[in-house]
Amino acid sequence: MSAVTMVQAVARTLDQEMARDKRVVVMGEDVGKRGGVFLATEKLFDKYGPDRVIDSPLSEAAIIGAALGMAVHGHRPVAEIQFADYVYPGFDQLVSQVAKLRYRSGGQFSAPMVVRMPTAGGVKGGHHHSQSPEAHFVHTAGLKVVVPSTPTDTQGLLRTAIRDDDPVVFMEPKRLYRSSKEQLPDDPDFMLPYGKAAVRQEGSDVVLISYGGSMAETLKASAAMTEQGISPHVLDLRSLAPWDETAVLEAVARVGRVVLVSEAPHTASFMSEVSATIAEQVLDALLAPVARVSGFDTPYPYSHDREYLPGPNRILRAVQRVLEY
Amino acid sequence: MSAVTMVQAVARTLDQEMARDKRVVVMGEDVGKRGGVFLATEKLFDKYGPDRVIDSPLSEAAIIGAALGMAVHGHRPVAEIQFADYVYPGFDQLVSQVAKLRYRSGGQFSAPMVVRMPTAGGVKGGHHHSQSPEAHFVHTAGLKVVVPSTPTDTQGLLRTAIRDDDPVVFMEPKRLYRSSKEQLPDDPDFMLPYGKAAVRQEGSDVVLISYGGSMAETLKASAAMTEQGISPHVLDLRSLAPWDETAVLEAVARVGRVVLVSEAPHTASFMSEVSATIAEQVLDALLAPVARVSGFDTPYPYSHDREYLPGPNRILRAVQRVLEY
Amino acid sequence: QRFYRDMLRARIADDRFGRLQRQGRVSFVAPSAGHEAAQVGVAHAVQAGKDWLYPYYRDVGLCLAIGIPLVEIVGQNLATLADPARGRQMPYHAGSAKLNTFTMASPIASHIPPATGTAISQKIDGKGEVTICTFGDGATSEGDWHAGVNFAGAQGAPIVFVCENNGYAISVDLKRQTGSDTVHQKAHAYGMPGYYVDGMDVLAAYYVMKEVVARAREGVGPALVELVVYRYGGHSSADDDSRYRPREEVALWRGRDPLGRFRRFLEKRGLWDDAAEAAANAELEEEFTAAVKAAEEAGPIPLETMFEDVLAEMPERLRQQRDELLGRER
Amino acid sequence: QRFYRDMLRARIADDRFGRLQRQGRVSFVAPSAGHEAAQVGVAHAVQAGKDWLYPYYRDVGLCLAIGIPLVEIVGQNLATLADPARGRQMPYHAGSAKLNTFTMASPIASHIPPATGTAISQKIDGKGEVTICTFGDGATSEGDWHAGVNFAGAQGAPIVFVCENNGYAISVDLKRQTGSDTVHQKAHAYGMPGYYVDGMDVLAAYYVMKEVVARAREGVGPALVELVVYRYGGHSSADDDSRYRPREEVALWRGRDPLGRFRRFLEKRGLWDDAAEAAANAELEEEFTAAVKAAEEAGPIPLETMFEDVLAEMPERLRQQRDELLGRER
Ligand SMILES: Cc1ncc(C[n+]2csc(CCOP(=O)(O)OP(=O)(O)O)c2C)c(N)n1
Ligand SMILES: Cc1ncc(C[n+]2csc(CCOP(=O)(O)OP(=O)(O)O)c2C)c(N)n1
Ligand SMILES: [Mg+2]
Ligand SMILES: [Mg+2]
Repeated sequence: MSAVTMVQAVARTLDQEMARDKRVVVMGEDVGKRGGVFLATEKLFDKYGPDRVIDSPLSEAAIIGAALGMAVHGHRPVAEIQFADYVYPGFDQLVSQVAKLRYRSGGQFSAPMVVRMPTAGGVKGGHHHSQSPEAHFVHTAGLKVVVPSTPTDTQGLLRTAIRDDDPVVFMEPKRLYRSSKEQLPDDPDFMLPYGKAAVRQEGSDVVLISYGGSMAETLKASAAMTEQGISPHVLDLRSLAPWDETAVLEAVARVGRVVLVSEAPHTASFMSEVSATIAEQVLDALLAPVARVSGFDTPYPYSHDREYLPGPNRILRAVQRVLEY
Repeated sequence: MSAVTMVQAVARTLDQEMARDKRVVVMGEDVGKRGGVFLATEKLFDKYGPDRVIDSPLSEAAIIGAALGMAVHGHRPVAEIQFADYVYPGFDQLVSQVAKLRYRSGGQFSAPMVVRMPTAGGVKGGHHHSQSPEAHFVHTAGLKVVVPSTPTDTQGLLRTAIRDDDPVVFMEPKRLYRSSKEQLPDDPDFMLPYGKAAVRQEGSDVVLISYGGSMAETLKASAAMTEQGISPHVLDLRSLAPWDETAVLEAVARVGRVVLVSEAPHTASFMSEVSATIAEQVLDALLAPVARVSGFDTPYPYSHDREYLPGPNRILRAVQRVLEY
Repeated sequence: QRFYRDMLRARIADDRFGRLQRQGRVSFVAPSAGHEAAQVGVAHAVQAGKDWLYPYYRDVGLCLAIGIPLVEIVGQNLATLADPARGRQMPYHAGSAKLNTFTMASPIASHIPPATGTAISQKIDGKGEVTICTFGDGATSEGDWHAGVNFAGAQGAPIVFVCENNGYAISVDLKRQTGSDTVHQKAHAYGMPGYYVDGMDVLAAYYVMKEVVARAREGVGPALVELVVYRYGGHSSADDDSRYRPREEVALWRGRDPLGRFRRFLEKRGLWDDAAEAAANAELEEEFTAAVKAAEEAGPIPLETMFEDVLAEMPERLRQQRDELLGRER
Repeated sequence: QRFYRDMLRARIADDRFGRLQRQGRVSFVAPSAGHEAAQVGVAHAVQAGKDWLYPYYRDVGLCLAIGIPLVEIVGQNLATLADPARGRQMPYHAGSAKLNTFTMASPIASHIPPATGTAISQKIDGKGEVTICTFGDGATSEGDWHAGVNFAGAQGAPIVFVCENNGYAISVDLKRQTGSDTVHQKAHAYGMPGYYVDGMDVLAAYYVMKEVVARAREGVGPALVELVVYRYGGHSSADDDSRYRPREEVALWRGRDPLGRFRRFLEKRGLWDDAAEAAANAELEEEFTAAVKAAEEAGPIPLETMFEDVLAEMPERLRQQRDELLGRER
C-alpha cells in the first residue's frame, strides 16, 4: 500500500480493526458522513453504517460515558474527542467512571475502550485548539496514555490500544497529522507495546527526551546539534503511562546530561515527573542538572503561538547550558 | 474569642467578610439552612438570607460557572464544592472559563472568586470523598491554589483569597477540620500572603516538606525523629500556586537532604514539580536524592485507607534512606 | 406477597444497617425507608440477569429484590471478602456483574451516560435487552444527567430512566433544585414520554414500570418515569435532617407508608395477617443475622489487594510501590 | 431601515472576512450569512451598555449591531492591537467590557453557566438589568448548557436564552443531536416559557425578543427563545459542508434570505430602493476597508504580552520564563 500520513494511518487502522472485529465501533462528533473534522474516520460511515460509526450529540460527557457503557456491554468503542481541549466537559466521566471502574468493582467490570483526541498546538487554534492536557491523564490511576509522533507508531500503538482490555487515552499531535508520510507494515496484526521509547538518534553528549508534537522541534534541534559536532541521544517516549523509565535512566546514566522537551505548560507537567524520577534514581550520574524546555505557564496563546512552542533555538540554548555546566 | 477548629475558622471568616463587604456571597450545595455538610457555612443563611447564601442545584458546573458570572458582574462569590472529588463535573468551567477569562479577554474581565473544597483522605470516604486533586489545578495557568493545615492559616489565607482579584482554589483538608483548635487573631483584617511557607520546626539534618492533610503525619514523623536525635527542618508550604521556591531551595541548599510528603498519587503530582525543581536548581547541594513519600498510584481505596496515606513510618523510612545514602 | 416480602426485607435491612452503623460496625448508611415500593416495583418489572441495571446508592431494596445475595450487600457494607468488589468502596455502593448491575460510583448522575451507552449497545445487538437507570431528584440537575438522557433520546435506545423523587437532595428541595414542578415533564425536552407515579404504591410502580419496560423492549425508545417517594430518615448517617425538614412533614409522609398500605391491601384480600407478618419478620431478621455472620466469616480484605485491579496487569511502578509498603523492596 | 442596514453590514462583514481568509490574512472564519435577522433582531431588543450579553462565535452581526466598533472586531480577527483582548484568541471570539459583552470562549456552551451567574447577580442588585445568552442548536446537548439553564430556572433569574437553530452542529443535524423535534420545547424541563420564531424574519425576531426581554426585566423569570435560521456557508473556513448537506437544501433556505425578504418589505412601503441599496453598500464596504486599515495600523501584538494577564500580577515563575524567552535572563 502507498505511504500515508498520521491521520490516514488512524483512518486505515480503524478500518482494519472494524473489519476484523465487529465489536469495534467509532463514536464522536462529526465522525459519520463528515468523516471527522480531520478526516480520521473518513469513509468509515459509508462502509460500516450508523450502528458502528455513531455521530454523537455535542457532549463529551455523553461520548466518553456512553463509550464506557458500550464497553461494559461487550463493544469496543473508539471514541473521538474533536480536540483534546474539549475533553474537559467529559473529564468527570473519564476520571470518575472510566479510570476507576475496574478498581471500584473489584475487577467485575472493565473498560476496553479508546479515547482518541487530536492534541497540542502549532495550528493557530488559540487556547482551545492547542492544549496538551496529558499531565491530567497521567496523574489519574487507571488510564493508559499514548502520544505517537509518526504514522507507523500511530498504527502500531492504536491497534494495541483497540485490542487492550483497559481504557487508553490516545493523543494525536494534530500538527503532525499531515507533516510526513510513511509506508505502513503489511502485517494486519502489527502492534507496538506501550512503555518502549524509540531511539531516534544514537548519541553520547546529551540525551534529548520528548514525545508527540514536540518531537518535530526536537529532531530539528538534534540535526542542528549534529551539524555543530554535538552528539545527541534522542528518545521518543511514545507512551506516557506507562513510560519507559528503563530506557531513560539507562541513557541518562550513560551520558550524564539530559534535556526534556514538551510543549505542555511547565509546572506540574508530565516532564516534571520525568525530571524528578531521573534525579531521584540516577543522581550521581548527573553531570549537569536536568533541563526542561516546556510550554510557558500561560493559557495557550493565539498570537506568537510559534514562540510559545519549545522551538529548536530554545532547545539548543538548554543543551548549551547543560553542556557548559 | 474562644479557640476554634479549622472548619469553624472557615465559617467565622466567611461571616466576617460577608459582614464587611456586601459583594461577598456564598454559593453551593446545602450551604443554606443545612449550613454545609461540614457546617463550614453554619448560621450564614439565617444571618444573610437566600440572596447571599445560595443553595445551588446539584451541579458543580452550575456552581463554578455561575460564580464566575457573578464575579464578572461585581459580586465576590465564595463557591463551595461539597467534596474536592466532585469538582470534576465543574472542571471545564474551572479550567476553560474561570482560569482563562482574564487572559483571553486581554484583562477586560477578571474572576475575583474563591472555590472552596474539602479535600484529601483519612475519613473512610472511599474513592470519591478522599482525593487530592491539587495537581490538576497547579498545572492550570490562571488559578491560585491554597491548602492550609491550621485554623489560623485557614483564616489568614481565606481572607486573602476572598479579597483577591483572581480566582483561588481553596482546599481544606477535611481530616483536619476538627483535629485541633486555635485562638484566631483579633485583627479583622488579618491576612496571610500566598507563596510563604511556614517553618514548623527548625532543623539541620533533613528537610521535610509537606502541606495540607499530610502535615499531620509529617509532624508526627518529625516528633519521632527528634526523639531519635535526628533534627528535621519542617516546611508547610500552605500555598501550591504560587509555592515558596525560595524557602524550599534555601533549606535544601543548606541541609542537603530532603523528603517530600504528600498523599496525592505519586506520578505527575505537585510534589513531582517540587522534586524536579530542587534537583534542577540546587543539584550540587544535594547530599542524597530527593525522596518522595506519596499516595499510591491507585484510586483512593476504602479498605486500608490509613495505609494508603503516607504515615509516619513511611516518612521515617524515607528519612533513613536519605540519611544513610 | 412477593412484593410485600421484598419491601419488608428492604425495610429490615435498612433498619439493621442503621443499627450496625450506630454500633460502629458500618461506617456509613443511606436510609432507604420510604423508597421500598418504588424499588421493589422496579425490580419486578425487569428480567434479572438479562436486562441491565444502573442503580444508585439508595437502592438497597432494588438490589436485593433483583437477586443480589444479601451476604454480598452486607459484605460490601462491612468491606469483607464477601464483597465481590473486594471492599474497594464505602458502604451503599453495590454492584454485580452476575446480575448485570453496574457497580455504583458516588458522583451523582455520573452513571447516566454509561447507562445510555449500554442501552445503545443493546440496541445494536438487537437481543431485546433493556437498561434501567435509577437516580434521585437532585441528580437531574447534573450536566452528566442531561448528556446521558439526551443521547438516549437521540438514539432511541431501549432504556428507562427512573427518578426516585423524594423531594430533597440532602437539604435542597425541588423548588431550589429546578424551575419545573415535576421531574417527569423533563422527558419532553428529549422527545420521550414521561410518567408520573405514586412511588409509595408498589402496584402502581410495578404496573407502570412493566408497561414502560415492555415498550422499550419493543423498540419504542427511552422513557422517563418519576416515582414520587419520601425518605423517612436523614440523607445519610452523617446528616441531621431536622435542620431543614419540619417534623410534621416527615410524619405526614410516614402516614403513606408503602408497607402499611400494601399490607392492608393484602389483608383485605385475606392474603396476609399478623401471623404471616410475625413469621416473615422473624425469618428475615434471621436471614440478616446469618448474612452478617457469613460476611464477617468471609474475612477481612488483605492489604495487598489495595494495589490490584487498577489495570488488568499491575504496572511496574505500582508493583514497586506495593513492595515498598509491604517491606518487600529489594 | 436601521434593521436592514445592520443586516447588510453583517452580511458585508461576513463576505469581506471570507475574502480576507482566502487571502490568508485571517486564519479562520465562522460564516454568519443566514443568521442576520436573528442577530440583528436580538441586538435591538436589548439596552446596550446596561444589559449583559453572552454571545457565541457566529454572532458577528449581533456584536456589530449592539455597538462593538467594527475596528475592534476586525482587530480581533486580524489579531492586532485594535483588539481590546490583545490578540489572545483565534478569530470570531469577540468581547467588550465597555458593552457588557462577555469575551467568547471556544468550548461550546461553557458560557451558559456564567451567563446565569450574571443574571443571578442582576436579580440580587435589582437594577432591572437583563442578560441575553445566545448559542447554537448543538450547544443544547452539552451538560454545561443544562446546568446553566436549570440554575436560571430555579433562581428565576432575568435571562433570555436564545438558540440560533440552524439545524446543524457542523455536520450533525438536529435528529442526531436530540430526541426532541424543536429546541424551544426544552424550556418545559426548566419551568420556563419557550418561544418558536422564524429567525430569518427580522421583525418577528425583534418583536418576540422585545416582549420576552421586557418580561425578564419585570422579574417574570427566564425564557428560552428558538430562532430558526440557516447557515448558507460551511461551518467554518475549515469545513466542507457538501459532505453532509445536499445543495438543494442550501438553495431552498437561501430563497428565504432575511435581507431579501426585509428589503422587499421596505420597498413596498417606499422606504428603500436600488439607490439606497447602492449607497448603503458603497458606504459599508468603505467602512470595512477603513476598519481593516485602522486595525492594521494599530500594529502587531508585542511578543512580551504573551506573558501578561494570566493573573493580575505576573507570577515570579512566569516572569523568569518571559525573561528567558526574551533573552533577558541574568
Ligand atoms: C457530583 C456530586 N456532587 C455532590 C455529591 C454529594 N451528594 C451526595 S448525595 C447528594 C444528594 C443527592 O440527592 P438526590 O439525587 O435527590 O438523591 P437522594 O439522596 O435524595 O435519594 C449530594 C449532593 C455527590 N455525591 N456527587
Ligand atoms: C466542548 C466543545 N466540543 C466541541 C467543539 C467543536 N465544535 C465547534 S463548533 C461545533 C458545532 C456547534 O454547533 P451549534 O451549537 O449548532 O452552533 P452553530 O455552529 O451551528 O452555529 C463543534 C462541535 C467545541 N468548540 N467545544
Ligand atoms: Mg432526592
Ligand atoms: Mg447549529
